[in-house]
Formats: sequence, C-alpha cells, structure tokens
Amino acid sequence: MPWDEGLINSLVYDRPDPAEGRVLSYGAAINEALTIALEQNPGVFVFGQGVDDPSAMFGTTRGLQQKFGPERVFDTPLSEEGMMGVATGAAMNGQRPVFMHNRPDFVLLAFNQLVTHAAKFHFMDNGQTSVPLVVWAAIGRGWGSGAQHSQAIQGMLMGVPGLKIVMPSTPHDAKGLLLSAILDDNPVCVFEHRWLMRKDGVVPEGAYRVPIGKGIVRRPGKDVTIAGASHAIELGMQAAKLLADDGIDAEVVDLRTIKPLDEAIVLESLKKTGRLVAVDTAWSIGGVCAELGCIAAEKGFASLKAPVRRVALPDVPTPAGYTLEQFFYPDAAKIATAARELILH
Amino acid sequence: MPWDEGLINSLVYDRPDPAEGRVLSYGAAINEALTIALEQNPGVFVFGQGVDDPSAMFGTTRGLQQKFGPERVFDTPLSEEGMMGVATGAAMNGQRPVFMHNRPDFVLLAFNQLVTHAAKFHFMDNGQTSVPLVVWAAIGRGWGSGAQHSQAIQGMLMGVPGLKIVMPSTPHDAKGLLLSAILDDNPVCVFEHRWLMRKDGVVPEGAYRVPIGKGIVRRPGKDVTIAGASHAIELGMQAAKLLADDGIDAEVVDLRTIKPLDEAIVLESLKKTGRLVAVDTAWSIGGVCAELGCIAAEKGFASLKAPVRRVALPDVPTPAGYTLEQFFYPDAAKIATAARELILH
Amino acid sequence: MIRYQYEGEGVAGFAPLASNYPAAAQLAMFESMLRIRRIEEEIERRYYQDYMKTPIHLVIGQEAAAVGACAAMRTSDLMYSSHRTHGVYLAKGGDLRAMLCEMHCRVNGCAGSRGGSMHLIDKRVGMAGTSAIVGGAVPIATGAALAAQMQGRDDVVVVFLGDATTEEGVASESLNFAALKQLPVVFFCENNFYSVQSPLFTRQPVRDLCRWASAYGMPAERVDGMNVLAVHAASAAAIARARAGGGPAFIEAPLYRFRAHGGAGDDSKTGYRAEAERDAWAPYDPITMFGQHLTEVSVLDDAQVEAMEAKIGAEIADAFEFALSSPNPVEADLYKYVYA
Amino acid sequence: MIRYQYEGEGVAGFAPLASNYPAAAQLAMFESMLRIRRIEEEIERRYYQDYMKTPIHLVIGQEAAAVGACAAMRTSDLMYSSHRTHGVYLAKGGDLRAMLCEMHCRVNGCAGSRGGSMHLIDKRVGMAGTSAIVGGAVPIATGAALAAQMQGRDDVVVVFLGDATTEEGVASESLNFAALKQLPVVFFCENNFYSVQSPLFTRQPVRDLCRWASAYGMPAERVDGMNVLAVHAASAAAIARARAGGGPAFIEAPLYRFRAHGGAGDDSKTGYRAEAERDAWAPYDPITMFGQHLTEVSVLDDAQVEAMEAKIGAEIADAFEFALSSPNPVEADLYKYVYA
Ligand SMILES: Cc1ncc(C[n+]2csc(CCOP(=O)(O)OP(=O)(O)O)c2C)c(N)n1
Ligand SMILES: Cc1ncc(C[n+]2csc(CCOP(=O)(O)OP(=O)(O)O)c2C)c(N)n1
Ligand SMILES: [Mg+2]
Ligand SMILES: [Mg+2]
Repeated sequence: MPWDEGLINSLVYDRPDPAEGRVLSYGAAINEALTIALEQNPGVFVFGQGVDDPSAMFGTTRGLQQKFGPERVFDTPLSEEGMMGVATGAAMNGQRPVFMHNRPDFVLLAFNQLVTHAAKFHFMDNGQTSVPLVVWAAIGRGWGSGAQHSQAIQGMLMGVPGLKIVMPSTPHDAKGLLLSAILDDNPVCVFEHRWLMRKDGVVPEGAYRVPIGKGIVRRPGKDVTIAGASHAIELGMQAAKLLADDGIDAEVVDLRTIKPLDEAIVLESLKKTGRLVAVDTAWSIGGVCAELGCIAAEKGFASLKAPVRRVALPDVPTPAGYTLEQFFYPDAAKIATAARELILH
Repeated sequence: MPWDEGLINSLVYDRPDPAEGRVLSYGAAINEALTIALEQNPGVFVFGQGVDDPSAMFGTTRGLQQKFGPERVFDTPLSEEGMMGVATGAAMNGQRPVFMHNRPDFVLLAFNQLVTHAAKFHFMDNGQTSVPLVVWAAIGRGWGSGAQHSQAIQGMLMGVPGLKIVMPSTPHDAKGLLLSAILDDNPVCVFEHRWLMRKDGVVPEGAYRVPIGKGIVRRPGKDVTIAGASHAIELGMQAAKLLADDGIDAEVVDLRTIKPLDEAIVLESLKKTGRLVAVDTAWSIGGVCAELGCIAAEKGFASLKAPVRRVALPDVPTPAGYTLEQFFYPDAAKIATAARELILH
Repeated sequence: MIRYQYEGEGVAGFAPLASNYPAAAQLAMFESMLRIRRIEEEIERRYYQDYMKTPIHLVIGQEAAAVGACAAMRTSDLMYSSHRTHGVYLAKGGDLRAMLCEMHCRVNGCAGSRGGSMHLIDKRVGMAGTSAIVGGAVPIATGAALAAQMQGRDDVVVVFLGDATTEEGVASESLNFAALKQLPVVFFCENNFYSVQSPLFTRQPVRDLCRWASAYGMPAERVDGMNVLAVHAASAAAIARARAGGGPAFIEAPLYRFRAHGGAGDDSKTGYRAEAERDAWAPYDPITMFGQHLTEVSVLDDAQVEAMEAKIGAEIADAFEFALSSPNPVEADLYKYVYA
Repeated sequence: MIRYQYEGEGVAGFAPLASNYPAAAQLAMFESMLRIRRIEEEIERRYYQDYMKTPIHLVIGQEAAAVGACAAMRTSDLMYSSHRTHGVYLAKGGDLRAMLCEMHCRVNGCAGSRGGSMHLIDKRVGMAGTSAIVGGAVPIATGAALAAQMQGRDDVVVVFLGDATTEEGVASESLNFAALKQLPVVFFCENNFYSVQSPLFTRQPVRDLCRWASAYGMPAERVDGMNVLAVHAASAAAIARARAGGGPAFIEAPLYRFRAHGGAGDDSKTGYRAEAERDAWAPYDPITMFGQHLTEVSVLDDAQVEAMEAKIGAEIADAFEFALSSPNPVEADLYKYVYA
C-alpha cells in the first residue's frame, strides 16, 4: 500500500562510499536479485498481491512482468493461505516460487500452510520431496501502520523446524541473501524492513550469494556486543557511534540469518566483550532476543561479565499514532543506554 | 479423534492420596469447570468440533449439551479461522465463548484472528471493548500423531501482547485455571496435554480459581531448579525423584501460566539453587525455554552458578513412528542428566 | 480502455423508488452523502500537510453505499467494516471531531490514537468495530450477530466488505456459519472492481458474486451502488428480514472509487486502470445523480444546497480546529489497555 | 432414524454405463476394490494387536471412489489426499509392503516411519502427497497443477477431499484460483455426510455442494459414489477436459463410511449416527453391487472371485510378514531430512 511510502522516502541514511563500488538502493538490489533469479532459473516465478502494479512492492518487482511475462510474474487473489499452499505445491513439483507479501502480518493468515505443511513436507516425505519456496515480506513501521500492519514475526517462526529465516540489513545482503534463499531447497522466509527500502549501499553487479546461516561483524569492538539483524542493526550502528563518544567500544554483530542462527559468531564476540545487548525489530519476549540471551547463558556463560539486556518492543501492541510510536519503538539511544548500564555493572 | 485414546488411557501415574480430598481425573476436572462456568454465567458458551459428540473431547464436554442445550454447547463447521473470528465477535458483544480445539495444530489456521484481532482489540479500541475469550486445545503426543498433530505452540504465542497462556499440570489446576480463564476479560489460551487427561488428582468441589500469572513450587529443593509447565512438570517431578537418589535436591517450579510469566518465582528459586534446567513440551528454540534462560541471564545473573540448560524438543519436526518418537521426546532421564551436568559444572 | 462499466439506470433509477420515501428522508440521505463528500475532500486537501500521520482510504464515489445502508439501520444495529472506514463511520453517526482527532493522532481520538484511520469506532452509535486486515471484520461481525441472537436482542449486524474480501476463505466460512445458524447479519459488498491497484479479473474468474453467496443458501441481491435509494431499499429489506429471524443476506453494490486506493488524489494515471474508465463513471456520481433527481422533482433547490454546504463547511472547519488544538498522548498512555 | 439416504440407482445404475467398458477393465476395477476391502479388513482385524502404532482411517464402503477416480488417471497424473489415504494410495498403485511397513513404524515404510498412515505417499506411481490437516492438501494439489501448467506437461492433478473439507476457507480459495488460472486439477469430494462424528447438518446449511463449486465457474457434477463405473465416467470426463486445457472441475460423490471415522470397527452404536442408517446403506455396498452386476451379465463367476481372493490373500499375508520382519529406525534417522 502506497500510504507510508512518503515516510519511507523521507528517511535519511549515511551515504555509502561510492569509491567502494556501485551504489544501489536496498529496493533496487532486491529487484536485481529477482531479475537474476528469473533469468538464470526457469523454475523461478514471482507472485503476490500487486507485484505487477505500478507501485511494484517498493519497486522491488518493477519491470519484471514486462520482462518475464505474466506466467512468471503475476498478481494473486486475496487468499494468503490458499496461495501459500499453491506455492508449496508448485515448489514440491519442480518450481521455485517467490511469494511476496506487503507485510508479515498477512503471512499470519497462512501459518497453517507455512508451518504445518511447507516446513514439514521434506521431513514427512522422508526426503522424497523438497519445498524450495521463498516467502518474502517487508515489516511495516510508522505512519499509522498500527497493531495490524506492523508485526514482525521472526520470533514466532524461529522455533519451527524446517524453516529458514533471513533478515538483511544492507542492500548488499538484500541481494545476496535473496539469491541464496531462492536457490535454497528449503522454505526460506525473507523478512525485509520497509525503513531500509530506500537505504543506499554498495552492491556488486551480477550474481553472488550471501551464505544463509552466517552472521557478520559490522563493527569490531571490545567492550560490549550488540547483536541483532535487519533494521535493528541500523540502530545498533548508530548506538555504537553514540557509545564511541563516551569511549565505549561496541562490537555490532549482524546475524543476517535468524534461523539457523550463527551461534558461533555471537559466542566469539562475547569472549571478547563479555557483555550482550540483544536487539530486534520484534517483541522482546520469547523471540530473537530471548534466544540470544539464552544462548549466552547456555553456551557463553563463562564469558559473561554482566547480565544480558534486550532492546526490542515492549509487551504492547503497536500503537497507530505518531506520538505513541515514538515511545513504543527502540532507537539508538535506548540501545546505547542499555550498553552503558552493562559497562557500569 | 479417538485413535490415541487407547494410548492415553494406558498411561500410568502415581495415585494421589485420597485422604487429602476428592480424587478426580484431569479430564473430569475440566468437565466440572465447564459445568460450573455454564451454570454461573449465562454469557458462557462452549463450542468446537465435536464438543457434543460421543467422545466429548476426552470427556471434558460430556453431558454439557444435554444439560445446557444446543444454544450454549454446540458443534461447529470445519472453519477454524472463521470460528475464531465468530468467537471474538461474540466476546466483544457480551458473551464468554470457550472455543475448544482437539489439538493446537488446528489453532494455527486461526492465527490471524487470534493474534491480529482477538489479542489486539482491547488496545486498538482504547479499552472500549474487551475480548473475554478462551481458546482451549490439548497438545497431542504419540501413536503416530506425527508432525501435523502434535505441535505445542505456546512458544509461538508468548510474544503476543494482549494474550494470556495457561498450561495446567494437575487436575486441581486444570479446573482452577480454566475457571480463571473463563472469568478473565482477555483472550486466554488454555493448552492442556493429552497425556494428562487420565491423570488423577485431588480436586476441591465447587468453584475456585487458580490465579493466572502465578507459578507454584511443586517440590522444594536447594541444588537445581527445574522450571516449566504442563506435562513437562510431570517429567520434571519424575526427574527430581531420580536426582534425589543421587542425593541431588531439585526444586521443581510449575509456571502454571506461560504469559504473563511469573518471573519472581523463578528468580527466587535461582537465588537458592543458582542452577536452571528449563523444560517445555514444545521446541527449545525461541520459546518458553529460551525465555526462561534469558530471564535468568537478565535478572538472575547474580544468582547463576552454572550455565542454564534446556530440555525440550530438538529442532526436528515430530516423527510419526513409535521408535523415532522415543528418540524425539524428552523424558525424566534427559532432564536428570542435564541437572547432574550443572551440579558437576 | 474501459474494463468496468456502470450498468445502472442512472438518474432514471430514482423515480420508481422515490415514492416510498418522504422528502425529509431523501433530503437527509442527500445531506449525509454531501457531508461525507465534503469531509473527504477536506481531508484530502489537507493530507499533503502531513499533520494527519495516518493512512487514508477515501470513499469519494462510494457514499451512496454507506449512507443507504446506514439509513436502514437503527442506532443499536451494529456496523463493522474493513480499512475503508470513513463513510460508514460518518453515515452511522460517528463523531466527526473524534474521527479527525484520531487521524491527527490525538489522545482524544475515537480510538485514543491507537487505531488510526483504519480503525475508526464509535460504540455509542453502533459503529462497532473495524479491521485493517482484509476479511478480518467479516467473521467478527458474524460473531456479533451470534451474540445478538443468543441474547435475544433483535439488533441486526451489517458488515461492509470489498470485492477482494470475497476471495479470503474466511468470508466463505462466515457465510456458511451465518446461514447455518440463521444469524441476523447482512454482508454488504462494495464492489469497486479493484483491490488496491489489482483489477477484479486478475483475482477472480468471471463470476457472479451473488451466485457465490446464494450457494450458502442465503438471499443475495445486486443493487446500483451509485443509487442511494436502491441501496437503502435492498438494505432495509435484508435488515427487516434478518430482524424478523429470517437469517442472513448478501448485497452486492457495484460502485466506483474516484480516488486512489489509499492516500490523496487519484492514481489512475499510473495506468492500473484507465482514466477513461474513471471518467466514464463520473456522470454517475452518487451525489450529483441524486441531487439532479431531487431537483427535477423539486424536492431540493439551490438555496437548500447552499444552506447544507454552509452548515457542513462550518462543522468541518470547527472539527479540524478542534483536532489540531487537541493534546497528544503521553508515554503512560502507551501502556494502557493492553489487558482488560 | 435415518438422516442420509442412498439416492443412487443401485445395481440398475451399472447397465447403462457398462457398454463403454471392456470386460477386462471392469474386472480390474472390481478386483482393485476387492483388494482394498480385504487389505482394510486385515488391517482392522490386526489393529487390536497394537503392532500398528498409528491412527487408521478405513475406507470400507468408499472403495468405488478411489478406484473409479484412479482408474481414470495416468501414472504420471498426480493424486493428493487428506488423512483418509488408504484407498487412493492403493488404487493409484501404491506399494502395499511399503504401506504396511509405514503403518508398523518401520524404517522402510513409504515415508520412513515419519509420516504414518495419514501420510502415505508413493511418488513413482503419482501418489504425490497427503496432509493430515483437513483442507491442507487442496491448495497444494492446486499448486501442483500450476506447476504442470507452467512446465507444459499435460498431467492432471486430482485431489480427494471430504464433505467437511468444503467448509475450510482454503477450499474456496483453491477453487477460485484454479478457475482463475484454468488449472488442470479435479476436486473430488467424497461426501460421506460426516466429519468424525459430526453430521453434515450441524456444519452446513442445507445446500448443494455442486452449486458452491460452480459458483467459481467450473463444471460440477454429482455421481453415485457407490457405483465405480459412474465415478470412473465422471472422473474420466473431468480429467480429459482438464488435460485438454479445459480447466478444473468438481465432483461430488455421495457414499458411506461403514466403519468408525478412525480406528477399527464401527462406532454407530455410540449414537452419533443410527445403526439403521448404516444398515440402510449396506445393500448398496460398492463391491457387492458391482459384483452382482458383473455376475448378472456373466462377466464374473465364482471361480474368478475365488482366484482373486486367493491372490489377494497371499499378497496380504506376504506384505504383513514383510512389514513385521522389517527393521525399526535408529536414532540417527530422526535427524535426517529436516533440511534439504
Ligand atoms: C489479509 C490482507 N491482505 C492484504 C491486505 C492489503 N490490503 C489492504 S486494503 C486491500 C484491498 C482490499 O480490496 P477490497 O476488499 O476490494 O476493498 P477496497 O479497498 O476496494 O474497498 C489490500 C489488498 C490486507 N490489509 N489484509
Ligand atoms: C484443520 C483441521 N481441523 C480438524 C481436524 C480433525 N479432523 C481430522 S479428520 C476430520 C474429519 C474431516 O471430515 P471430512 O473432510 O468429511 O473427511 P472424512 O473424514 O469424512 O473422510 C477432522 C475434523 C484436522 N485434521 N484438521
Ligand atoms: Mg475493491
Ligand atoms: Mg466426511
């Protein structure tokens, strides 16, 4: 839906260094990944509500139908559960569907097919079938998205065996992880964030893959580890700057993949810092932050010098109004505060 | 469905001490709670697939339709999402629906209504409406339940603001928590476990309520804390016995409620023991165990003498076959082993 | 090229029905439509200022559906709707100030700034609930009807849904249950032929929506969605039947959205639908047509219109001023009403 | 009291169709039904021993649907089904030994002991997939048909669903999409009037399931589900049309489940349906009726039946022995195939 695009377009980010290479927006990088996948693999098709309309999913699907035809890039009825089943059935029979959703909230309508079918067939069929399916959705935030148009659901899904979940934080990863997801033989949820769509970054030309299941250190540091993914890393990097001003050297670990989660990179970082601030775009209870905190207590206990902290959403539905949103969402300052508390601990 | 009732009926439990009072089965205790609620509150109605059929949901709904009529106790179409919406709409307008599901797997079809509607209306409506709804389901296990008929979903839902989740482990609590759930003005998920249905226990006559959000220490101990709910507590108590034989004194904390979770009772216990084994009937990643482990690292860090451990389901879908089930499910021995490791740590 | 045509009788469609309506009633419906139109236009005009930090889904062109249906309802009858809330909220008698406060994210908004424009409610007048999830309100309205039936109230529930909403499985589930239990609910489908920018033909085979609904054994009728009297007549009949215990009904009202799916202005120029299509519908504007009819039969004259415009204009100005001068929420408000 | 009656023509229903079928084809269908019946009876007889630690959903009484539909399919055509898998698995050519190994939780079961009886598959013969979730297989089969269409294969997909499955919204969503894209899929509804122990009237208003399907603009036909030739004729027509690009179709086959929903034996005595109802259907047993017809027209004689029984009996004895002597999975097997 177009109504928050004005807001998204108004967001300002640090400019990347063009010296490092070609600069593309996050949305354009996704468009490039889809184009490459459609070119290289005849089994790939892209569908979802409005993928062929003028707003073209923030531009991620712009021009694809013209280029690859309505058989491979097409609009769907408003039937999320049914279409998830259709995608699963097609994937089980030689296709590689990329099923795009405007928001993760709409994927909740299809949990029965995603969780109880797509994620389980390979196991139930004793390996005789696989489900190379990509479920793509862009997390909403702001401009009155409200309780029903802003839900981040990675925490709900990370406990589901058979699923993979990736959450890119840069244009480079948005392209490379999407290509990996499309070529993966398992159902992969790709959760993007609307606030990253207009973020520019250096993006290599042509096909390349960012491995699923491997995180990356975005900023090395020795005092405290800030770990998370997607837009939470954007905030984490800003927080690291704030902390640097107080002489606190934060390490920012971008998980890139939520499932399977790269425990090793988190534990390595904790060996150095001994302190963990887990950040996420979703609710803090029982999700990514809880998992990170538990891993620290389970496998990083010897490294821990201080309690772990979570900076994510409070146990409150998303409010629609602008002022309430400001209180509701985490920001760099909240992350920095949590990190300082750990240092003072 | 009747097919695993044979198995359920064959399970053997310690007999309760009748001297302490009237003994009832877990299933009969639920039947009594439903009867009391229907008698005391004209707004209460009980519906779900087969609630009026001869197998009567493990007997939990036996006789209710005869007693209260088909307007208040009735069967439904196979339309989980639609019926969840119907229940929500009725709850918003003066009724107190108890929507019963044979298995939590079927609740996944209704996540959109449960998570994005029932749980959020009170907040979205600025308190003008409330949704006094009970969603009841009995977790399946064994006799080929398999990947699609055995899912425990408390971990997926515990991060959803506006929901409450209770998981009784005894007939006494099954009755008292269900009565609390029905009288609560919020949507409450009551997740029972099929393997507890024939467990006997002392159940007081008449109406009483077990408070939502308060855990209970089932067995005091000083060496290690075993925390969880529902059937995991049954295993936890067995494990405590095994540990006692090795002179290890385990404290068993029955959370009773998963959301809101009684952090205080867990932290209190950790002050004594310094060691946590988190147990659950669901998958170990990103769910109840992860939350417990994170709370320990976040708020109980000072008490922790050893890493936390999780004993729950591996990151694998439930296999259907008997032999594979034995490898898949946690048991008392696995819990005891985890506890011993912590003592030796 | 024009995909979806107006197939009603135009102005001629009013005469056969008019005799059943006292002049006052007709004028009230005309004024109600005019009021909604002017409010929408003012929202649209101001939207660019970004003071209303909320999505908007304008009903310009769809006023006859909201007004015709709501005029057939009692205050105690309940209205549920989707994201496209403005029309039914106002037609059902929702408070304008509270609506604009909500759209300006003020604490005294009709939902305390938690709902936004997709979640306008006013329980005092039976504007009972909405969902921003397509299809979300349909089973909830059905449940509200079940509650009315259980409580022996003779209130009827009406739920507004769009053409695309009929593609959501939950709509079929709701019709089945409503017919099974003979619930007092009317499913009112505003068929504007589009879902955001997706035309009907990309989402459904060529089919008759009324046939789909009647397959569940409930009466289903298509009415001219640009003709407020036709909408009222069909709604009144369905509501009366439901109130008398005759069970649910389905109404399909073909009509046209003259603006973009969301936001201000029209977006036809982007090409998902032809501007020619929009222009072909323009002559059948529900307000212009009804005004023309009322003038022809001299129930309405320019002076009356001017008086209405003046009254409406003043109300709108006041309401915006009220909203803009209303307080924002404070942090403590965020934590309210998570649990009852 | 009898709620649901047999409304077919009984044995008389075969004559008008028989001329289209060579004797060999008719005998093959008869033997296939007989084989399924005997296998089900043996499973039922042994179920009490608890060696088969799996749910069972017997198709005794429903053999004509599975056999008639599968006989109209090519091996490369795909069959999908719900929990009630035994009939279609066997009729499509599924391996009996692998089926019984699966039901005995052996590592060489058709799903490696991961699927159980509700998840029987045999990909070599087009028994493509099943779901234990009611309605789960319907959109998946639709997606399989989309894949066939995209790949330019002229294979057709058939999905078996029960009467209650039509209540799941996803069934409506699947019909809509299949009709929209003119997919080569046949929705075959086995209407046995019950969902577990819930009769149709507690779940749906009195309605015509074919009207529901045809509301999506696809051909829909009701056939006698106890008459294997009628089922075959309707299936063959729908499959041929779909194969030729004519799009999806819906078939409703009223029939009767002579045993409990799940488990061994009948449970009518518990009262959810009348034993008199079951007894009223007994004379229309699909195998008895077809056997009677074939004997009357002297295509079949006792000697042939004896030969068939002997062959089937031997096969069944061998398969059970094979299953019982097959190895169990080991712990390492649990961790296989979580990810591809
Ligand atoms: C389940 C779901 N899917 C997608 C959306 C995004 N969306 C919001 S409004 C809309 C269009 C709905 O079309 P229709 O039902 O015809 O109503 P209209 O907007 O035309 O009034 C869509 C697709 C949503 N809100 N919910
Ligand atoms: C979504 C879902 N709801 C409920 C069930 C429990 N269940 C298993 S089989 C069955 C009956 C389905 O009836 P029908 O579709 O008519 O098939 P039949 O068993 O009569 O062949 C039910 C309700 C389920 N498996 N999945
Ligand atoms: Mg529309
Ligand atoms: Mg049935």
